[in-house]
Amino acid sequence: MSFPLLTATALTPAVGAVVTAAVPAARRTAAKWLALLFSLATVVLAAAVLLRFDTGEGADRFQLTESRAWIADFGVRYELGVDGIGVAMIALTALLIPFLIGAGWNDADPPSSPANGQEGPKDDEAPATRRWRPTQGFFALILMVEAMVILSFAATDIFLFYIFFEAMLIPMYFLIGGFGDRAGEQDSEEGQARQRSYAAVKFLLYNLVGGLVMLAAVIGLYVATADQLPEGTFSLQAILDARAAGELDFGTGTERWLFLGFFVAFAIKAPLWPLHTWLPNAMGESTAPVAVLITAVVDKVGTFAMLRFCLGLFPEASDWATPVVITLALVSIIYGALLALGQRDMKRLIAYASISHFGFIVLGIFAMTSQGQGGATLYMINHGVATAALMLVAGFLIARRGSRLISDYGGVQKTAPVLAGTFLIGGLATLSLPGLGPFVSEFLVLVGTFSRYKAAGIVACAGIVLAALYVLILYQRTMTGPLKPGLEKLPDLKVRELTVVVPLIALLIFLGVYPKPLTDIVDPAVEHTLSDVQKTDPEPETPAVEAAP
Amino acid sequence: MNDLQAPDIEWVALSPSLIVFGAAILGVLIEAFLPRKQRYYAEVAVSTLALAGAFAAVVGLAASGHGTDDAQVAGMGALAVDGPALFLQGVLCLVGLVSVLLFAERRLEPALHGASVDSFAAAPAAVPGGPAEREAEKAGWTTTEIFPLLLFAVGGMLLFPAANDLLVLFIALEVLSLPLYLLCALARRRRLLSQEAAVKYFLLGAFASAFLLFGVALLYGYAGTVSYAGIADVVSGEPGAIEPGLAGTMGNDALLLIGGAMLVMGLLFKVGAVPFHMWTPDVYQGAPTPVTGFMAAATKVAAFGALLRLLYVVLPGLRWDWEPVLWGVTIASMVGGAVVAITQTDVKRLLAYSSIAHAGFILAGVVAVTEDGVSSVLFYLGAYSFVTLGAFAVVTLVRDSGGEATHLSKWAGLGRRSPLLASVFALFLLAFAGIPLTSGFAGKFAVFRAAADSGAMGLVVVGVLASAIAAFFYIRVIVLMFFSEPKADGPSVVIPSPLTSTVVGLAAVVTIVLGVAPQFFLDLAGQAGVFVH
Amino acid sequence: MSPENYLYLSALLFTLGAAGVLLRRNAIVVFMCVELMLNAANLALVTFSRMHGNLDGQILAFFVMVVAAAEVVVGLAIIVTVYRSRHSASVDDASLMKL
Amino acid sequence: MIGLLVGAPLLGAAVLLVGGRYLERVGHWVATALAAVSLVLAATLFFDMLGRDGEDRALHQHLFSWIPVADFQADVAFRLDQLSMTFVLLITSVGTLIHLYSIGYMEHDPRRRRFFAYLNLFLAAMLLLVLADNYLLLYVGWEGVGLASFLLIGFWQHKPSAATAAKKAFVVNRVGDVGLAIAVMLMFTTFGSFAFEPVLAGANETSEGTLTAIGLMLLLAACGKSAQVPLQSWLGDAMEGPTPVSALIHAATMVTAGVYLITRSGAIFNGAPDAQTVVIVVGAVTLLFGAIVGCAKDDIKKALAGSTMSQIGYMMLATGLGPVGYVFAIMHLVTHGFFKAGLFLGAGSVMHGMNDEVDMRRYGGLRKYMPITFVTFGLAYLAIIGFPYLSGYFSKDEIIYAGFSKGGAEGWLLGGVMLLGAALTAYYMTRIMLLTFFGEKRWQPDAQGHEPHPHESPLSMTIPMMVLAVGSVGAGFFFDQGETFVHWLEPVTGLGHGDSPVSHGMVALAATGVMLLGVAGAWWQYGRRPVEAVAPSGRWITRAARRDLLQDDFNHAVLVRPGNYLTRGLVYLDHKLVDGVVNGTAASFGGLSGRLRRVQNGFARTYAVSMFGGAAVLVAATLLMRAV
Repeated sequence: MSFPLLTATALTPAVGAVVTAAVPAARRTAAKWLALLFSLATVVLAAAVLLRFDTGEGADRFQLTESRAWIADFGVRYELGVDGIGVAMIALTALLIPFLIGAGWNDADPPSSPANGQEGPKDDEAPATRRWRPTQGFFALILMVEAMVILSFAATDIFLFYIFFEAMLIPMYFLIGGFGDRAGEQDSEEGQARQRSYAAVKFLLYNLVGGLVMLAAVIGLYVATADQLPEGTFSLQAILDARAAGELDFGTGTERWLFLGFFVAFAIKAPLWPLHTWLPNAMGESTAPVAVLITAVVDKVGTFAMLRFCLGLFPEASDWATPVVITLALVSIIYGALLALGQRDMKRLIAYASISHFGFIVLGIFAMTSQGQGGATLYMINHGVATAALMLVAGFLIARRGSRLISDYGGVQKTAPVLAGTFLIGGLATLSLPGLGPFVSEFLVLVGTFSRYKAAGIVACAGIVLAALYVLILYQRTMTGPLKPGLEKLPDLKVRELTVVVPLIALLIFLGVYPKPLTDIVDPAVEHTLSDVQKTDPEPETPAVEAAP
Repeated sequence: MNDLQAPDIEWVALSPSLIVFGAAILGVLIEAFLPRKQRYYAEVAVSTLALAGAFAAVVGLAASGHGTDDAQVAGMGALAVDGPALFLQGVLCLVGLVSVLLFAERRLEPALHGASVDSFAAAPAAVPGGPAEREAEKAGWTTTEIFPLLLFAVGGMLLFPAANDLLVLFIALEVLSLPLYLLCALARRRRLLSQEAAVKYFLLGAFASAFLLFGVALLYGYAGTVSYAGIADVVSGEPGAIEPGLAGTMGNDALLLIGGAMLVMGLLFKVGAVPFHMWTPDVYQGAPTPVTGFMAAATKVAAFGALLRLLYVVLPGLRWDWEPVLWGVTIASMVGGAVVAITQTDVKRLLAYSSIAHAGFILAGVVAVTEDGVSSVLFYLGAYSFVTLGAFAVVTLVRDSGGEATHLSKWAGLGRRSPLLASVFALFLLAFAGIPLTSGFAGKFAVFRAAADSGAMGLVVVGVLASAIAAFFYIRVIVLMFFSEPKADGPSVVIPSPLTSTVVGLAAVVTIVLGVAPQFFLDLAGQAGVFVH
Repeated sequence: MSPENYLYLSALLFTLGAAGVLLRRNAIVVFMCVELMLNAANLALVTFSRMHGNLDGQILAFFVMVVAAAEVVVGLAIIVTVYRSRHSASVDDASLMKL
Repeated sequence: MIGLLVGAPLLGAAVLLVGGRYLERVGHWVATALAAVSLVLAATLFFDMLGRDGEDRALHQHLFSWIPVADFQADVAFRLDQLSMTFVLLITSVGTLIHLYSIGYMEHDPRRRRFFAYLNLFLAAMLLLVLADNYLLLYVGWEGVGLASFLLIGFWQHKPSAATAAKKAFVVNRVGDVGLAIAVMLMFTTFGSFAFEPVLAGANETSEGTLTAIGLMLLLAACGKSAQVPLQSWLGDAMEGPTPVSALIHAATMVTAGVYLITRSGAIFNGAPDAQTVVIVVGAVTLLFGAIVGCAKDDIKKALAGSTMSQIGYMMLATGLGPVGYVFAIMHLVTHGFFKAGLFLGAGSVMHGMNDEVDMRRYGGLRKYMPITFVTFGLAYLAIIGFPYLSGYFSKDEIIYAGFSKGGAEGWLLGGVMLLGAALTAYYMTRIMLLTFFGEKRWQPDAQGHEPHPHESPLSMTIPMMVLAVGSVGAGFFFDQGETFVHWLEPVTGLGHGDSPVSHGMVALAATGVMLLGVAGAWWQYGRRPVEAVAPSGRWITRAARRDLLQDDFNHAVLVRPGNYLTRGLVYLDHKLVDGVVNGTAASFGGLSGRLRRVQNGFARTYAVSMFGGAAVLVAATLLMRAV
């Protein structure tokens, strides 16, 4: 068995988490650097995965596979493996984390520390809270989440996936509840703490309920396989093969129930209307990097899982559910955008925008065309980067002014032109301007949808216009116009912040101008998925005569 | 007039319980003859060695195949020595061992008159706050009787799941209950509550065992024998075929059904399943926390063992009669326990209600009358008992001037004051909630899968929803510990002696190990899944 | 006269005992009622033993008596302590812990 | 080579934006230089193209494969044929001139570097638009110019009006862009491709319905970009931007992209008469709409904006006529590019001299103060009103003639409309002329009490104006010589000959006649007697026209306000309903728990009761199970 690259990739941040958490309270900075170091190491490993992945003709669907016995009694094996989609997602995750760490560099310093002049437990009462090490905890948790996310992207054993899908909630939960951006609408510390923990609990319960429903489905799946196969299994590959060989057929009723069980969990995670309300709270209350972590990384597990498990395991049921799902996706697109228009709170606005974008992703997935699903996958990546750029800059802004209310800003571009510029670019990416990554994916999703469901495609287009509206209104209200009082001294982006934002922007442009490398990786996986659901792209009405170039 | 021949008894096969009982009696003698100063050490030593020895014996028996191939019925059919029995006895010995450490802890309470004291009353019989008590405290007395009591209880528990006829069942029940009643009354602080707990527990317990006994009587009336095997034969077979002489008086199904129901009810009481659960919160709250921990862990194990044997060996023929009823009880317990727990404000009561909910989860595994069902229940019991012990051990450490600070509001911000302890407790809570990578999840999955396998998907769904509700209040505690500002006059975490630390540490380790790499233990439970008939 | 009647009697006694437990306040009395239930069971055991013509029932009955005795010891001990500290043996007074 | 055409200005934009402070001094020169570079490139390519004969003049360049997903193959590839060549020349030349002009115009602006960066960005996007070899890449340029115009309109961000105008422009354009997007999707689903060649080649094999759909979608896009009714509302506000921007983007180049799109997609429209009819209607309506608005505005730039709309209306209408009109649409587009740019630059120069005063009623008699501006502006003016033998005369008359040649009632109707338009053009342009350069001086000290001192602008500004003036005078004549332009474009657009009931001469005569009428009318109103410095309230039509014929009020009432209500309503619902259900469930469990809790009342006997009851139920149930 070759070097377990995937395990290593996932293990590095996990180890990093432990190490970081172990750093003594006084050595805050050391902890930060350690965390950064480990996340960068992960990037290197992820790059290795990317390189080792073979996109050539006839390459295996799942590569870099690892398989070890784990809990034989449950029919669970430690099976890892990545197809193109998985590789892409892992790369995205690994890539984003260092930026998040960089962006959150001072977010988690204890209030008493000079880093941010908030009042809090003073040193004289330190004995009570001496061992409280928020900074270490913050970065350790982020790394922990990264590890679990990577594992769930790499897991080809359904149970294994479920474990991490579920387990990652816990560190996420502490990240949301434990570290706010101290800029809530409540001015009192307690009020914010209350709001935070409300958001955290909401996040956890929503996802836990989803997860538990999925647990029931997972058990059901095992029973179903146990009935028909020599022994029950959770191995995706095994199930796919069995179904291909005709040895396995859940039967319509069962399959639909199981599909629902899985889908609900993923729809909550994604989040899809009407299961979305946890996201605005969670993103609104948590610090910008955590908000990005939620929407750009963790939620992607949901859409990713739809693509890999819902479609892979339950093709007929997916087909059966498609009309409903597409409707929900459309509702999410429009609804999210409209609510984004109605927000007074920057981060909630971005959250609702994300809901709209997740609508696009789901739409693409269930359009069941190569363009749709390829686009959806690209969309996951691009949305990740774009939201990161926008949200992080917003975070810097909020940190400067100490308020999330749009109405507290105005004319920022006068005092902080660079900040405003980067903010604008992030915004333009969010409204998927051609030349930036998101455009490619959004257009692919639209084309993919349109070529099968014309009406749906056209409705989705409304999302494009609305996106322009909410982004530009946000930009206009915050960045342009006369300078609002309290912003006169607003400093422009610092070097640290620039080093975080600029690469993201560069990445956005690259993804917009030359996405080919990505599509090359993703396409084969998408084709596999399509063949799972026995779908082929619709043929053009009148194939044009290929004109000689 | 033939001379009665001595019963042949397989001493080896019975060694575990014999060791424990012997030690218990020894303990009593120690109380009688050793001077006060030395009793503590002597008792601790004896009980530890005894339980360790018993555990070794169990392991030995299991190793020599008594658990699997040559499972046997010992003591003239009185006791079964088979997989489930040995597995549970092993668990019980460990739980007892750990509890001894908790009982022996003497660094939590502030020293009285220079003497370090444990969390048990100096003179339980004396009036709280009365002169007699003050005398006793000044004299530095401590109630070292707790150790023999513990041993007796453990002994009874060892017999309980092994009991292979109704007589032993009843005796074991009483032997394990009576010491517990007493132990409940021995708290050093809040003695009124402690005594109240004892009274309630005692009266209700006696009440329950009366029902059980009457059930025994009826079953005997039905089958004309008290041995499980005999009854099973009558249930499954045609009475006349077995004992033509008694054909007239045997096989009256009414007796069987009513008797069986009462028997089951008696056991469900011990398990703490709705609607026989109401003693649990009060007793858990009033009893001295180490005792609560011991009870919560051990009693469940023993009682479920007995229940399993009864249902799987005696009444499988009646499956279609009792299954629906148990479904009802299961659902009621899962949902009821979880829902009521939401609004609890006292840690110990909270854990009590959670234990009720867990009783429900375990029952879900019980009603799946399959080998998988048995082994999943066994595994769950093993996992659950350690999480419980750990949780209560933590509760003993969070104290303020008035002793243990069990009111939840006082736990606010504990995560800031002592992150480590809070994290461990959070770990236990997450295990209770059944979050993956903890033992709780493995157990829950095993149980639910067994239930689903036997076609009880409905039960699984309800269970899943119930655990969602349950998750809510575990989370609430975590929120309280980590996300709310510590109170100025909040409790402090006392640094315990190695004893308690070991318990907590051990429990945490078990929780993680059973969560991450449960295979070995699952195998164990899997092999132990067969009852001897 | 047929042994069934003894069974009816024992059932009656059991019910009486149970009713007592539910209705009476005084802990001692409640406890006595429990004892009554146990003895009802004994009666049933003996009767059945007679009907079946084997001794198991009677042996069981003996054991039950012993157990009952032990229970008395423990029970009285507890009740008396409570009585000492509260100057009341009423079960309903012992209701500090609720909800 | 072609890539460089786009690349040069793009590089400029990148360098200027990234380079930051260090380029403050030289930034504008860099930008202008790069614009010039692409002009030179364009010229060389042009002459190279002339070297080859009609059919094989088109050049292709395939740079790299952009988005390859299964059948969906989008390439970054360029196509340089006569049509795009025309545009390239127009864009680069006017662009370069306006770069030059801006150096003077923006001299005192602290953010001049960024201004030039945006200008370069615009050039790049615009060139990409006209050079793209497939509709998706065209879409990129399409939105790119939208972005540039957004940035430039809102360049003076501190002015809320500017920021709002910028946003409005972008959003309205977005609506149009959706049309283009859908069109591309339709092409993909119909032809399995969206590159020009396969699509245009396949057009004649496809059902008319599909073509009509595609056509209408393309038209929607065109309306957005070219400010045609109903998506015209943004152009007027766009005048918030610096004047060079208005000249370059909102007069000469970007707004004409719509015309380019339709001409480029001629094959599709030829196959979809219905779509063409719609195009004609849109064009005709806009033509009048813009003219009327132009008559009423006192803001010189807004008046010119109205005129732009109206002129583009002409081009639209022409394209709607099919092969008969394409060539002349483009021709008018080019000539218009020159004289309208000239007019705007003139206006800019005037404002430059008048402390950025835009109200024409505050001008008057400026011919004495800024002669060069007067002359150049005047020439452009003559060109636009179609003074015989100036460029407007040729291009516009051809379109009117083509309109007549539609034949029948329609022909007469179109011709009439366009003649009316011509009259109005003459009217409002004369009005501008008179108000600005003739009559008495009417300016007063502004709020800060600065008396404006009108003065001629620096050379960097006047030179471009002169060049453009030359263009406006000569271009038409040059194009018309032996129908140079027609032959030049024919290979791409094709050429049709309708039979017109009226001859060229008659059209020319009529056009000149109505033109004179318009001039006379304007003189009658503004020339004879002094103009009051504050606008009289005027009749309802005037007031409506001042408010852009109530278009904004309409949009506000029909779209904006309901939209706001909708959003607010949804926000409320999301909180109360969707979220409420969840919280409600949680709360209800809490309540249930609270109620169940009371059962645990601390009385041992209650517990006993529950046990007893439980036992009873247990027994009963078991018996029942047996019974049933």
